[in-house]
Formats: sequence, structure tokens, C-alpha cells
Amino acid sequence: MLFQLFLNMVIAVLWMLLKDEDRVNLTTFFTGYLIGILVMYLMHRFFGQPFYIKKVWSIIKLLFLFLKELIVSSAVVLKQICSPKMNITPGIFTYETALQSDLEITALALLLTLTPGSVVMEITEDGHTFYIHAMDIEQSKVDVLRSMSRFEQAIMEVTRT
Amino acid sequence: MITLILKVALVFFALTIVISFYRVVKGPSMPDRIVALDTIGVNLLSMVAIVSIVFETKAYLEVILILGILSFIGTIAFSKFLERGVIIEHKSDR
Amino acid sequence: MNNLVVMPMLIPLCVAVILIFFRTYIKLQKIGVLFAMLLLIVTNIFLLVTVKEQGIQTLYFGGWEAPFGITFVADSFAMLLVLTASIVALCCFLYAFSTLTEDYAKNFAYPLMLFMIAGVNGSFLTGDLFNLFVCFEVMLLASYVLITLGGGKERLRESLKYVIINIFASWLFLVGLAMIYGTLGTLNMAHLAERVHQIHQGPVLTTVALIFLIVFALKAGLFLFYWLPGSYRVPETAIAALFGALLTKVGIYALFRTFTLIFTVQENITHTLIGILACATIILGSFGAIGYRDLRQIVGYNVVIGVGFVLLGLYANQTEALEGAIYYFMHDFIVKALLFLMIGTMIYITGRIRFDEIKGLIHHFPLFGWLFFLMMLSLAGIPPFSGFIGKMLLGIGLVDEGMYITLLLGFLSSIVVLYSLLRVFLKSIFGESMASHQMKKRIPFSMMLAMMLLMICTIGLGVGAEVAAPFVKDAAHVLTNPSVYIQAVLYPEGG
Amino acid sequence: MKINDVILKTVVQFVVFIILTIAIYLFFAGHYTPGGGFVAGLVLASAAILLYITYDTEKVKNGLPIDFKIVAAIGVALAITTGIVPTLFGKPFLNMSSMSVHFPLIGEKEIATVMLFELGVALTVVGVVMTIILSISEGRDD
Amino acid sequence: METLMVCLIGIFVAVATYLLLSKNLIRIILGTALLSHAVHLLILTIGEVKKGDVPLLKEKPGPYTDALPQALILTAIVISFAVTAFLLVLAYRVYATNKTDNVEKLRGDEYE
Amino acid sequence: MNINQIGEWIAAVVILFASMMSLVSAFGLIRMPDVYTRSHAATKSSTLAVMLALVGAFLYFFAHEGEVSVRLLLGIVFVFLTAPVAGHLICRAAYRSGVPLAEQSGEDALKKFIPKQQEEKK
Amino acid sequence: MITKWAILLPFFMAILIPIFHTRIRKFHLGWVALAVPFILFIALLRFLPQIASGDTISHSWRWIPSYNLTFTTYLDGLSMLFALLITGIGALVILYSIFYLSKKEALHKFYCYLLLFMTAMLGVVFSDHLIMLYFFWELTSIASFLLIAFWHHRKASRRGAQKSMLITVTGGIIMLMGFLILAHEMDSYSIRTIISTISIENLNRSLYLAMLFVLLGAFTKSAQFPFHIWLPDAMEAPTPVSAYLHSATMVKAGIYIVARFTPIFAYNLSWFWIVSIVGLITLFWGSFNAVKQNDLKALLAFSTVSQLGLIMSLLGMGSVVYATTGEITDVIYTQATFAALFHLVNHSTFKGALFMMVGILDHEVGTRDLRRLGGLITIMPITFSIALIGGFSMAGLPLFNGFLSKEMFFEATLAIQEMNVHSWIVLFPVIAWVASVFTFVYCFILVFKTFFGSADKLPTDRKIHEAPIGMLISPIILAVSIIFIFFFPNILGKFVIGSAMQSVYPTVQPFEQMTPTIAAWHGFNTALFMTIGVIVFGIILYLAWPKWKRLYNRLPEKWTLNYLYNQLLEEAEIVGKFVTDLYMTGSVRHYLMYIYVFFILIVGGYFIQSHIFAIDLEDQAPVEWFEILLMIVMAGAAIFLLFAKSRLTAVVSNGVLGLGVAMLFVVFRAPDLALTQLVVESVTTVLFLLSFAYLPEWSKEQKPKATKSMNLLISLAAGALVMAISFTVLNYSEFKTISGFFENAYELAGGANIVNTILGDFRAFDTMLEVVVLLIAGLGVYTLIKFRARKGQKKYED
Ligand code: NA
Ligand code: NA
Repeated sequence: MLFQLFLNMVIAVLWMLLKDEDRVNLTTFFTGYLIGILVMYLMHRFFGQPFYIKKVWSIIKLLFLFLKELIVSSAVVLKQICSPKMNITPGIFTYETALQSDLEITALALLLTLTPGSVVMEITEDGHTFYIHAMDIEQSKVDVLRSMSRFEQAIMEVTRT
Repeated sequence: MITLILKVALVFFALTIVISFYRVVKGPSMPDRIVALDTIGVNLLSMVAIVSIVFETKAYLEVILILGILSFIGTIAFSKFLERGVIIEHKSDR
Repeated sequence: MNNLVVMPMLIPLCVAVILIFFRTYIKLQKIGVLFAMLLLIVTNIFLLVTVKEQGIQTLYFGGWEAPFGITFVADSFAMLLVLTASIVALCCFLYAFSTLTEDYAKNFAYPLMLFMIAGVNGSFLTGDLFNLFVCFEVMLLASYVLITLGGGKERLRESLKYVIINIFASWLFLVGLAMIYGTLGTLNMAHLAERVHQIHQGPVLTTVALIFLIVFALKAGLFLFYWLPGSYRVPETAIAALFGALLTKVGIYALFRTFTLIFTVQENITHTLIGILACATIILGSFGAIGYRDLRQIVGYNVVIGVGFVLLGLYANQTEALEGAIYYFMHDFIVKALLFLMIGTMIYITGRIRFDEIKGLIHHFPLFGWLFFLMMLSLAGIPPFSGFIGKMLLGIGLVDEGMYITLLLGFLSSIVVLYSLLRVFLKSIFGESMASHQMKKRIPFSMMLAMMLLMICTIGLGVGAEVAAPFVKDAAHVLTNPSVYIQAVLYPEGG
Repeated sequence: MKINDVILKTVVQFVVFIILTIAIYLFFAGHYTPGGGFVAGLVLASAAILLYITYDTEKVKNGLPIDFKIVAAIGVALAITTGIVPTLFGKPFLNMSSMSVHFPLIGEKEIATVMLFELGVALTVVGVVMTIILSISEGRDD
Repeated sequence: METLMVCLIGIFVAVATYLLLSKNLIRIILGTALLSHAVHLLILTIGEVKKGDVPLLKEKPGPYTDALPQALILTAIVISFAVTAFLLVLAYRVYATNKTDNVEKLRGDEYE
Repeated sequence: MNINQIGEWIAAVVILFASMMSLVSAFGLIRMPDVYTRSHAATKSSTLAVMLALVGAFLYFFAHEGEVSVRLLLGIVFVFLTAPVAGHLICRAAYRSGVPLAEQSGEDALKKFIPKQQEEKK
Repeated sequence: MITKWAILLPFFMAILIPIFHTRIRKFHLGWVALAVPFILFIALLRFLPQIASGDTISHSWRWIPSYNLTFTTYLDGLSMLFALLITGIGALVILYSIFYLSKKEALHKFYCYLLLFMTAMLGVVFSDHLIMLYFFWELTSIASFLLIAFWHHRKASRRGAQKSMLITVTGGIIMLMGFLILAHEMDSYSIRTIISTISIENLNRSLYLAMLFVLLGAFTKSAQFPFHIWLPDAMEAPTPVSAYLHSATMVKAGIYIVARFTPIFAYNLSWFWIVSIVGLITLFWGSFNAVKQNDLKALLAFSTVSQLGLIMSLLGMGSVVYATTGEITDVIYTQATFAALFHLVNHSTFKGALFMMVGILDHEVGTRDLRRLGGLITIMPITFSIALIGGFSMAGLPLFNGFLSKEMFFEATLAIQEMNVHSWIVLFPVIAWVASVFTFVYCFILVFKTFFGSADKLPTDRKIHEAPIGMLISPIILAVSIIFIFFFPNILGKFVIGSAMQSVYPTVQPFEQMTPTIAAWHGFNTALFMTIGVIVFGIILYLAWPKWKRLYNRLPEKWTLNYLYNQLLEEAEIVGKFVTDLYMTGSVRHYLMYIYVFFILIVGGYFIQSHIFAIDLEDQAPVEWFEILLMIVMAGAAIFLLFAKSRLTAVVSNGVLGLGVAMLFVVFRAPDLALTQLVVESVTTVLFLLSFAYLPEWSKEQKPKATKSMNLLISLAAGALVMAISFTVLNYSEFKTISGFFENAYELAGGANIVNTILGDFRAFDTMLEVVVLLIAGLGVYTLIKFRARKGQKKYED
């Protein structure tokens, strides 16, 4: 419920921003809010778990982690591409996670996919085992296992506390 | 000068698209082509962003949004078709 | 500005949309359709009289004056066709009421037919070339759906061809539009005409004109009629009759409108070509009409012959010929619908599609048999039925232009028409009675009513041609004097 | 191994909101910047398509129990009605006008009939696209 | 630019024609799609190409590109979308009933 | 050179950098041995390139007109959110539709769970 | 007024009879019908003196005044002659039919058709307006069709009906063309007006054509060679019909036309040649063929053909005065026409009598086959007498009216020799004489083979006796008049034919000159010797008939005109199907190819020959490098579509194309288009993928090389043509576009996005309809998938 309210506000704010008006206008916000209600009404049956909004800081932290990983991983890939002789051994390996909810699993998967040279290919039905394709399996295994705990921590910070 | 830089960037992006199109033609597998198509879409998105700077207009910003959305939807649709032969199931197994 | 001008298109459109909400209420649908058609006919008559009395009526949509907005222009030519179309459509609906099963009604058959009528009426009335394209599409889309309605192997197969060919035609229409916008920079037909008259030169324009000629020829079934026999064969009778009566007419109308109003630069090329194509159409249609024993084929090629014949009027492009063409045009609406309905009824009664498998229907259905006889005479243009007056005037026009060979060809085509149906009449209507348990025992009232009404129309239009004469003369007057049209659309205040 | 779509489904929940918002934005923005009823409708439909691809028709149907044919027809009816209304006041068919209406809480607002017209367009587009897609994806009985 | 565009359109038309003349239904449908691309670009090219600003009055002082062809194309795009959708489904229904997607096998027996 | 112009320059440079990055990742699309590795190039470098380009545009408009373009921000978020999902789905689809791993690949943990099709689909 | 009522009365009766026939059960419906011609005949007689004195009666009734369509009726000598025949013979025939047709037949139909026919026929002879004349002309064909097909359960009836309808209606339509040309040249539809304004100066090619067309019409109806073939088949009609339509009246409509139009067309010498030669050939051919017939009705049919030829040739010969001098100096030539009109009457009397006689035989004996008939003289003496009188009259023997006109015919053929128009004219009397010999032979066959000889082969299923008195009245009246006319021919000449002559020669003054005194005996002249020769040779040939009849068998079946006609219809169907199947192959590829080829030939052909190609490389929008790269990708994507090995690849390529197009829209400052294109493209792609689930993967196109190169050629040509025209149009800038107006969108419509404002306001109607199109497409997809008509209601596919 809280989550929906939050989203509703987000939409209203978004609306205001989209309108690009000179000053903050309450009526604009209200219009956005109404539209939000409309959206919520259309969507209200799709919701799973509730969501807590107080974790702004942890979200930002997570976001930065995300960005950092993205940049690093890109650099690694680019380096590989640019190296005259490509010396890689791709492959698929598994990883067991302790995370529970869909949101957590998703977040982790997204992070993993953006990590240097690894893409989540499958998740088992229970959601605990990831099958990960790595561009260079030897190096990736080490990297992934190293960063995995940090990721899980950051995510749980957002979702569990 | 800035315009020149931007135009060079545009050419680079266009080259990326040319290369990606080579992948579309070459394949060899279907997913290769879809990856390439996705790349083309995403690069076009960058191009539109640059073009709107060059033209000094914000008229294309909606195009950017839509391009992002649709290239995502397209990729999902193709993947699902490859994976299951059907993109909208009547009743999925889960 | 007269809002009524949009009504011929709007009434069927509105009712169609409303009927979509009531798809399962078949009775209600029928009432709605009847209401719409009667209202349409009344409106059309009113408009026709208004046009006669007050001159060309226009409607600038949204109040945006020509050439900037879209304009609907009701002149006598358009209104005569719209009126005839709606009367014929009413009859087709009456026929449909007892032949289309519940399933068809529940699957939007009636709204779709109304949509098609709306498209047709819109095409007749619009004064904007791009809007003509859009109206065409409304009509075409509806026809696509109607032709496929009900499915089945043969039907789907033939509709596929119909759709593909029409897609190509629409494409060519757009190419033509691009070219005409590139050359003349406008879309309003009156404005186009005015600009053409200003330069009065230009093989470029003739090239564009030829593109449009092909586009409309495709729709009209002028020489490029390959899509026609197959696609008229497969739908349900009532729908096929509506097709037969309306579809090609829009193309013919467009040819008449554009080639008297806009593309008048090099008539020695364009109109001669139209004449040659019309003759070729008549000849090829004649071959088809006598080459088959499949009733539906015979009907299809008869449509083709009619198309060629009407367009001879445009070839002659002279007052009497145009008047004749208009008469024959209206006649063709009525009698082709009647032909479709009658052939459909024969198939309905016997379940056979080849006429040599049917015999002696007149023993069980005397009224029907005699209607068929009269229909045959009317189709062959024998006086005093409606075809004659048109044929005669067209003949006068052709004589006036010294086009004797064309005249001979045109007139002899009515012998082919007569022969193609005489065979059917003598074999299937006359002859010993057919004792078949498969045969339906009676023809439902509304089917009979539809055919009788059309018969009354064809007799009425023939005997009472005097009533239509002032309107037809007015219509031909506008066709021969484009400035009247241009004046009415672009300078309504007389400036 | 069965397919676990948890990533897709979770992300799509967010994405669909974004798309819906964009669609509504496009709808209102059309008069001044690119957009308008048609694009808005199509984007809205894309959102729905995304849902259908991610979930399945049954689930979405439960979520959106709408007969899209009717939606489309309503759209067309709305567009036509916008055209007819001015004729009742002696104006030409499809004459667009705007007026100021006082809304409680919101205040004075320009209500243009173009908006209604565009709404009709948008509804039709959504209705038609959804009808088409649902018909195709359900029609597999031969 | 116009020259290049017209050449591109020419290529489109040629390819589309070749596709239309092939036997396979999907090829034909792709051909129609390509045809419509070609004509949309044609309308745009023949209207004044790139001769002005984006036709948004509030943003730019003008002169603007010719907006009318754009509006026409928009309408044309929508219509061709509607037709393509219908044609696709029709193709699949034809395949389902006639058991072939080869148009040469769809001639029909009544002509034999 | 005022602050705005500096902003614009930065934006231009960012965009140029993005375009080069994109070009390099495009070469990856050619050089990589199989679809899985190619998708690494696409989902990571390319995504980053696009995001950089959008950031550049955002910066430009911010510097040029002093406006925060919500649409661009939204676009960035969107790409950020969807690119990895797309990569994940393509790879999964590729594997499930039977696209083989490159020859030099090492272990394949998925092999026992998803029976591969006999040969690559054409 | 008489003319109007004469036309309307039978028409009303024709309508009333089928409506009220169930009320009349007590007596034969024929009595009701009989009243009509009887009353009319009497009424017409009342006007006879007035007409004979040269007066005319006319009346008009406006039908479609806007197009000058007026029912102008006109009663003059010629029409009076025909009208009397129509009503007089009509009355006799109906009287006869009362006894001939039993009440079990569909009498209401029979009399309806018959009266309808009477209307038509009277309409033909009374019409002054060309179009009205045509109208009634066609009506006679239709009524004849219905009467021939009266027993339509018989195949032969239907065939005969079809044949007569086709030939006479064709003739009619051709005649209509002639009328239209004539009216156009003379600027009037009134025959009287045309006659009064035409002169030798009017001769031109159009009028010549009109003449040919009118003659064609007349010849078809009057069963002139080679159009006579319908007449023998028309004998399938009930015998009263044969007596009425196909000998006495309808076939004479052509004669009427020729007589009526003589003052119009005869200025042209061709008229003389065509009419008299066709008449003579018909005369010969009919008599020649009549001899070999076994069916009495067929014999009579050919004899009718022959006699019509005789009348026709006489009319032709009589017309010569117009062409040679333009004014009449020598009245002698007009005597041919007089003979023609006289023989017209005579023929009606004896042929009517003979047909009725045959009808009696058919009715009482049950056969008309000469091979079975014989020895009836004792059983049916009255019938025999009728046959004898009719037959001898037809043979041209003295004591019977046929003798008089036959003599005049011979004289005319001899007189025409003096014309010196051409040496071949010598053949005229020769042909006339030969044909007369044959005529003599078949008349003897008719009379003697039927009533003399053995009666062995007669049908035995009934007792043969003389016909009832009612059935005999009409033929007896005719037989009596045959003899009466022989003795008092001048009554006819003075009161009827004289004024008719004036109609044919309106310019001759005084017209009494043209009305000779007919005398049975006029000395030993060439004509009489010819007649004696006819009798002598005729008797010899008749006696030798069994010896030379085998001659006819030598004529191969394939040479007959009938065979030709049947072949024509058969071939028409075969050729029609062949030609149509040739191009209507059912292959959509072929159809598209035709259209493309047509497009390339017509548009391309014109484009090339008009030398308008122009290309302007200046004044173009600038190109950026990235745009070129994009276009290369797009061109590549397009071409790659051709080579894609799988449909999915093609769709990906199509997606690239769609994105490219959207990018071009961006480049061309069309953000709305780019947006729309993008969304539409993706939805289309989704649709492709959706429907791929139900469609097979495509296989490699296997086409012969020729097909491939043909396709390639067409594709390249189409592409090149579109390019060429586009270049030319781009270079053509006479006018500014109207879009400047839309730049006031904000002030006018309150919209800043011009494109959107156009769509939503300036051209909102387009948008509204476009939405409708979408809706229809949606419904269409829905019904395509969801609605399949149940098996029972499917099309009838076999
Ligand atoms: Na004779
Ligand atoms: Na131009």
C-alpha cells in the first residue's frame, strides 16, 4: 500500500517536472496526482510486496555501486576488445545467493549483469541459483565472488532494514 | 567547433550502426542479429540526442524516450519468440 | 457552408459505430440499419434538391476554408450517385436481413457494410484529393473485412489477392499524391484545377495524371480488373451485391471527377487512353462473360463490361455523352446490385453455382423468373428500362464526336451482356422443372422485396427519366464546366 | 529447467509505470510539442504489450478486464461526437473550440475540444492495437 | 540530399517490387511494408526537405519545414499500419485454411 | 569563456568520448567469438556509451538553457534499467534456442539442465 | 388519337389478361383478346377514306422532353396498310387460336405476349420518332422471343427463341446506331422532318453508315440472307404465332423500315443495290431451301424467307428513281414499289391461310412431316381447298392474287434493265425466274404430297377427320380474299396501296400516277412468257423431284449458315474461356505483374517520349556524413531483405529499416513522424512475431531463371521510373505550397505543434476517418480469427 502511495507521489512529481512550468504549481501537482491515481487504478492488481521509502540513502549508495561496477566492467570489456590478441575463455558457472524477494534477486541480477564480463543467464525456480555467463571465466569467478557479498549487503540495506 | 565535435560523434555513432548492421547481415545466429538490432536502436538513441543538440531543439527528446522503450520491448519480444516460439502466451506455466 | 453535406457519410458512420456496441442485439441492429438507410435517403433527396435549387453545396470542415482545410462538395453528380448508392444499399440490406445468418450479424457484418457505404459516400463527396485517399481506405478496409467475413478456403484465398492488389493501388495513389503535391503544391481538387488552368501546359502534369489514371483504373476495374471477378465471387450474396454495386463505382467516379476537373491538360493523351482502355475492358469483359458457366463469373465479367461502357462517356467527354454516362452510371448501380442478388438467389435456392446444373426455376418461382427476365432486359439496355436512356445519350455523344467504332463496340457489348444472361435465363429459369429435394421451397419475403424494389428503381429510372433529367443535366454541366466547381469551392461569396 | 522470469517481471513493473506516465504526458503535450493522441495511444498500447509479453493474456485480462473492441468503438464515437457537437450550435462539422471551465481545487482551465478529439483517437488506437494483439495471440485453434 | 533520398526511394521501390513478385506470403507482406516506407519518404522528400525548422511554433522563430506533408505521412503511416496488421492476419488465416504460404499454389482450381 | 560555454564543451567532449566508446564496443560486436560474449560488449560498453551521450546532452541543455531536462533523465534511468535485462534475456534465449558456446569456452554449468538442440538454428 | 389508342389498347389488355385470367373460366380467353384487333381493325377502317385521300393523322405525347423523347405517332398510307394487316390478320389469327389452343395451355401468357406484340407492331408502324420506333422494334423482338419460347420445356423452342432474340436484337441495336447517326446528321428525330429536309446534298459518309446500319436492322428482322436462319427455328412457336408473327407481321417490319426509309436513303445508289441484291439472293436461297424441307412448317418458313426477299428486292428496284435522277420523271420504276406493297398484302393472305392449314394438319393428323402425310384430300376436303388456293396463289398461278403480284415482279425486273446502271443487272430477271421455278415446285410439293398419294404412313393413334368449323373460319376468310383480290385488285390499290405509295414517294406529284390499274390480263408480254416458263419447268421439276432431291445431300453440313451460327456460339464460349483463362490465372504475382508492366509502359512510355526528365543537383539540402552512412545502412537493409535466409532475419532487417526511416524523419525535422514511425514499427514487428507462430518458416524461392530475370527487370524499371519522375517533379516548382497558412496555427487554432494542429484541427476529418480505418482493421482482425462460418453455410465448393 505504502509503495503504491509512493509511486503515486512520484508520478505527480514527475508530472510537474514534465510540464516544465516556471514555478512550482500546486494545481499542476494535483493534476499529476489525479493522473497518478488513474495509473494506479490501471495497475493496482500487479503489485507484489510493499515497499519502504526511508532507504533513500541506501538507494543512492546502491546506485553508486551500480555505476562504479558499470564503468569498471565496461573498461574491462573495452580493454579486451582493443587487445590485439583476444585471450579469453568464456563459460557458464553457477552462484548461490541468500537473497529472497523478487526485488532483491532482480537487483542482484542486474548488478551482476553489469559486472565486468558476466551476464546472468538463468535463475532457478526457487531464485537461489544464478547461472552466469562470463567472458573470461577464470577471472570472472574471482571477481564475482569477491564483489557478490558487497552487492548482497547493499541490496539488503535497501530492502530489509 | 562544438558542432564539429558533435558531427564527428554522429559519424562515429553512425559507423557503429554500420558495423552493427554488418552483424545483422552476418549473423550467424538469430540472437546475434537481435543483439545487433538492439545496439542499433540504442545508438540511434544517442544520435537523436546529439542531433537535438545540433538542431538546438528539444523536440526530439520524446523520440529518445520512445526509442528506449521500444528497443527494449522489441528485444524482449524477439528473445521470447526465439525462446518459446510465441511471444504472448495464453497462460504461462508460472 | 452546409453541415448537411457531411450527413451522407456521417449517418452510416455514426450508426455503424453505435451498432458495434449492440453486436448481439440483432433485431436492434436491423432496425438501426433500416433507420440509417431511410434517413440517409431522405437526407440525400433533400440535399439533391437543395443543390439543384441553390447550386453546389460545400462544407468546410472545422470552418477552415478551401484550399487549407478539407472540403466536402455536393454537386449534382456526386449527389445523384450518393442517392443511388444509398437506395441500392438499402435493398442490399433488406436482402441481407434474411440471408446473413446470426453469426454474420454478430460479427459486425452490418456495421461493416455501413462503414463501406460511408467510405463510398465520402469518396463521392470529398473535394480534397488526400481525403479521397482516406475515404477510399475506409471503403477498402471495410471491403477487406467484408470479403473475408466468415472465412473458408476459397474466400480467404481470393480476398488475399484482392487485398494485395488494392494495397498496391493505394500505394500508387500515395505516389500520385506526392507527385501532385510536388508539382501543384495543394490538395484541394478545385484549387488543383485552378492551378492547372493557370499554367495549362506540362507533360509533367500529364505524367502525374497517368499515375492517377492507373490508380483509379485499378479501383474502377478499368482494364486492370484482374482482382474483380475473383473477389466478387466469394463473399455472401448481399455483400457481393453491395460490392458489385458500389466498389468499382468509386473508381469510376474518381476518374470522371479528376479527368474533367483537374487533368484536362492533354486530353488527346489521357482521354484517348481512357477510351482505349474502356474498349479493351469491354472486349475482355465480353470474353469472360460468355466464357464461363459459373454464375458468379458471369456476374463478375458483366460488371467489367459495365465499367468499360460507362467510361466511354469520359472518352467522348462531351455533354450528351457525360449525361449518358451519368444515367448509365446510376443504372449500373441498380441493375448490377439486382443482378448479384438474383444470381445469389439462384444459388441460394438450388445450391448450385453453374447455370447448366439449374433448370426450370420459373415453374416454382414464377415471380422470380419474370423478375430475372426483366432484369436481363434492363441489363442489356433495352427500353424503357433505365439502361436505355444512358446508352442512347452516350451513343449520341459518341456519334457527335465521330467515334463510330467505339459506338459499335459499346452497343454490341450489350448483345454480349444479353447473350450471357439469355443463356442463363433459357437454361435455368425456363426449361423443364427441376425436381430436386435440395431446392429451397421458397424465397423469403425480404429477399424478394429487395429485388422488387431494385426492379422498381430500374423501371422508374427508365420511365421516369424526365424526373432525373434536370439533375443529370446539372451534373453534366458541372463536369463540362470546371469553373463552376472551382467557383463554388474557392470563391463561395462570388468573389 | 523451467524458465524463471523474475528479473523481467520485476523490472517491467517499474518500466510500465514510466511508460504510462510518458504516454499520458505525450497525450497532453501534443498540442505544443511532439506527441498527441495517436502516439499516446500507441505508447499506451506498447505498455500493455509489454505486460502481455511479460505475463500472459489470462493474467493481464484479470488485471484489465476490458473489451478492447468497445474501447475502440468508444474512441471513434468520441471523435465523431466532437465533430457533431459544433453543428448543433450552427458551426461547421468538426469545428474545434476551447473554453474556460472552473474546476474545484484546480481553478480555471482551458478545455479545448481538440483534447476530446485526441482522447477519442488515443482510445481507438489503444483499443484497436489491443484487439489485434489479443485476437492473434488467442487465436490458435487450428 | 534530395538526390540521395530519391535514390534510396528508388532502391526501396525496386526491392519492394521484387518482394511483391515473389511467392512467399511473408515476403509479399514485407514488400508492402517497404513500399509504404518508400512512399512516406517520397512525400517528405518532395515537400520541402530540411528547408526550415522543426514545425513547432513556440520553440523556433521559423521559417519552418512544410508541415502538411508531415501530417499526410502521419495519416498514411497509420493507415498502412492498419492494413499491414490486417494483411498479416489474413496471411495466417490463408495459411491455416489453404495449407500453403505459396501464392502460386493459391491460384484456385476454378481456373483450371 | 563563461561557465555556460565550459559546460557545453564538457558536454561535447563527453559525447565524443561516448561515441568513441560506442565505436569500440561495436568492434567487439565483430571480434567476439560467440553471441554470449558479443552481448557483453553490447550490454555493457554500449549501454555506458549511450548513457554518456545522454548525460552529455543533459549537460548541454543544462548549460545552454539552464533547464533540467526530465525527459533526458528519464531516458537515462530507462536505459540503465533495461539494458541489462535485455542482455540477460537475449543470452537466455540464445542458449535455450540452441546457440552453441564458442569453441574456446570452458565449463558449461547449464548443459545438464537445458538439453541443447542438435544444431544451431538457421 | 386513334394511333395512341391503337397502341395502348392491346398493351392494357396484355397487362389485364394475366391479372384477371383466373376470373374468366367459363369461356376461352381468346375471345377477350379477339376483341382488341377486331375493334381496332374496324376503327382503322373508319379512317381509311381520309388516309386514302392523302391526309395524315398525328399525335404526340411527351415522354422525356429533356432529351426530345416524344411518342409521336403518325398515321399515313404506309402505316395504315401495315396497321390493317396487323389488326386484320391479328383478328383472324386469334380467332383461329381459340380453336387451336386448348384451355389447358397457359393461355393468359399466350394472349399477353400476343397482345404485347400487337402493341409493339402497331408502335413500330405508327412511330414518327426514331427512338420510339427503336423502342417498339425491340419490343417486337421480345414478344417474339416469348412466343417462340412459349413451350419452353422443349429444347428446340428455347434454341429457336434464343436465336431469334440474338439476331433480331443485334439488328435492332445496330439499327439504333443508324438512327442516332441519322438523327445527328439531320438534326431531328422525326422521320417526317428528316424526309422533308433531306436531299441529295446531304449525302456523306456518316449518312452512308447510317444507311448500312438501318438496313442491317431491317434485314435481320425481315429474315434476309444471311440473317434468315432464325426464322425456320422460330417455327417452334405455336402455329398461330407462326402465322401471325413469322409470316404476316413481324418479319414485315423490316419491309416497313425499308419502305419508310426509302425517301431518306435512296438518294444513295447503294441503297438500290444492297436492297435489291440482298432481296434477290434471299428470294433464291429461300425458295431453293424450301424445296428440300420435310417439315411443312419449315417449308413454309423458307418460303416466307423467299417471299420476303421478293418484296425486298422489289422495294430496292423501286427506290432506284431517287438515286438516278433525284426527281421522278419516269413513274414506271415506282411500279416495283407498288408491286412490293401489293405482294405484301397478298403474301399475308396466302401465307396466313397456309400456316393455318398446316396448323390444322398438325392438330388433326398429329404430324407435319411430308414423308408421313398423304391422301388427305378425301378426309379433309375443306382443308385441301384452302391449301390449294394458298399454294397456287404462292406459286403465282392465275385466279389467285399471287399471280398478279408475281407478274408485276417480273415486269419490274425487266423494266429495271432499262436503267443502264450496270451490266450485271441482267441477272435480276434470271434470278427471279429461277426462284419462281423453285417456288412453283415447293408449292406443288406442299399441296400434292400432303393431300394426294397414299395415306399409309399417317399416324394411327387417332381418327382423322376434318377440322372443326371454328378452326376453319379464318383460313376460309383468307382463301376467299385471295380470290377476291385477284378479281378486284384495284380496290386495294386505290384505297390502301395508293396512299402507301405516297408515303414512299412523298415528292411525287400527283401521286395518282403511281397507282396503276391492275389487270389480270395485259397481253402477251415478256412477263407472261416468263410465267408460262415457270409453270412448264416447275411441273417438270416437280415430277422429277425424286430424281434430283439427292442433290441437296451433296451440300456439306458444315457449309450451312446454321452450322456457322452454332459454331459461332460454341466457339465464342470456348474462345471466351480460353482468352480469359490466359490472363486470369489466379496468380496474384501475375496480376501484380500486369499492373507493374502497365504502369511502366504507360507512365514510363509517356515519360520517356515527352522528354521531360530533369534533374537539378543545385539548390539541395546539405548532406551530413552520418546521414550518408545511415542511408547506406538503410539501402543495405532493404537489399538484405531479398537475401535473408530466414523470416526472422528479414524482420530484424525490416526493423533496422524502420529505425532508419524514423531517423530520417528526425533529420528532416519531423519529430511527430519519427515518434509515430517508431511506435508503429515496433508494434508491427510484434505483430509479425505474433503471427509467425502460425506461419511456416519460409523456404528458398525456387523460380525459373526467366521468372527471376523478369521480376528483376520489372523491379528495376519500377524503381527507376519512380526515381525519374521524382527528380522531375522535384525540379518542377511553378507554385508555392499552401502550407504557409498553417504557420498561423497558433493564432488560428491555438496549437503550437503545426503537424499536430493540422491533424487535430485543420484536417481533423482525415484523422477522424483514419481512426475509423483503424477501428475497421481491428474488427477485421477480430472477425478473421474468431469468426468462421459454420460448414453448412460455406460456399458451394466442388
Ligand atoms: Na418463293
Ligand atoms: Na517541386
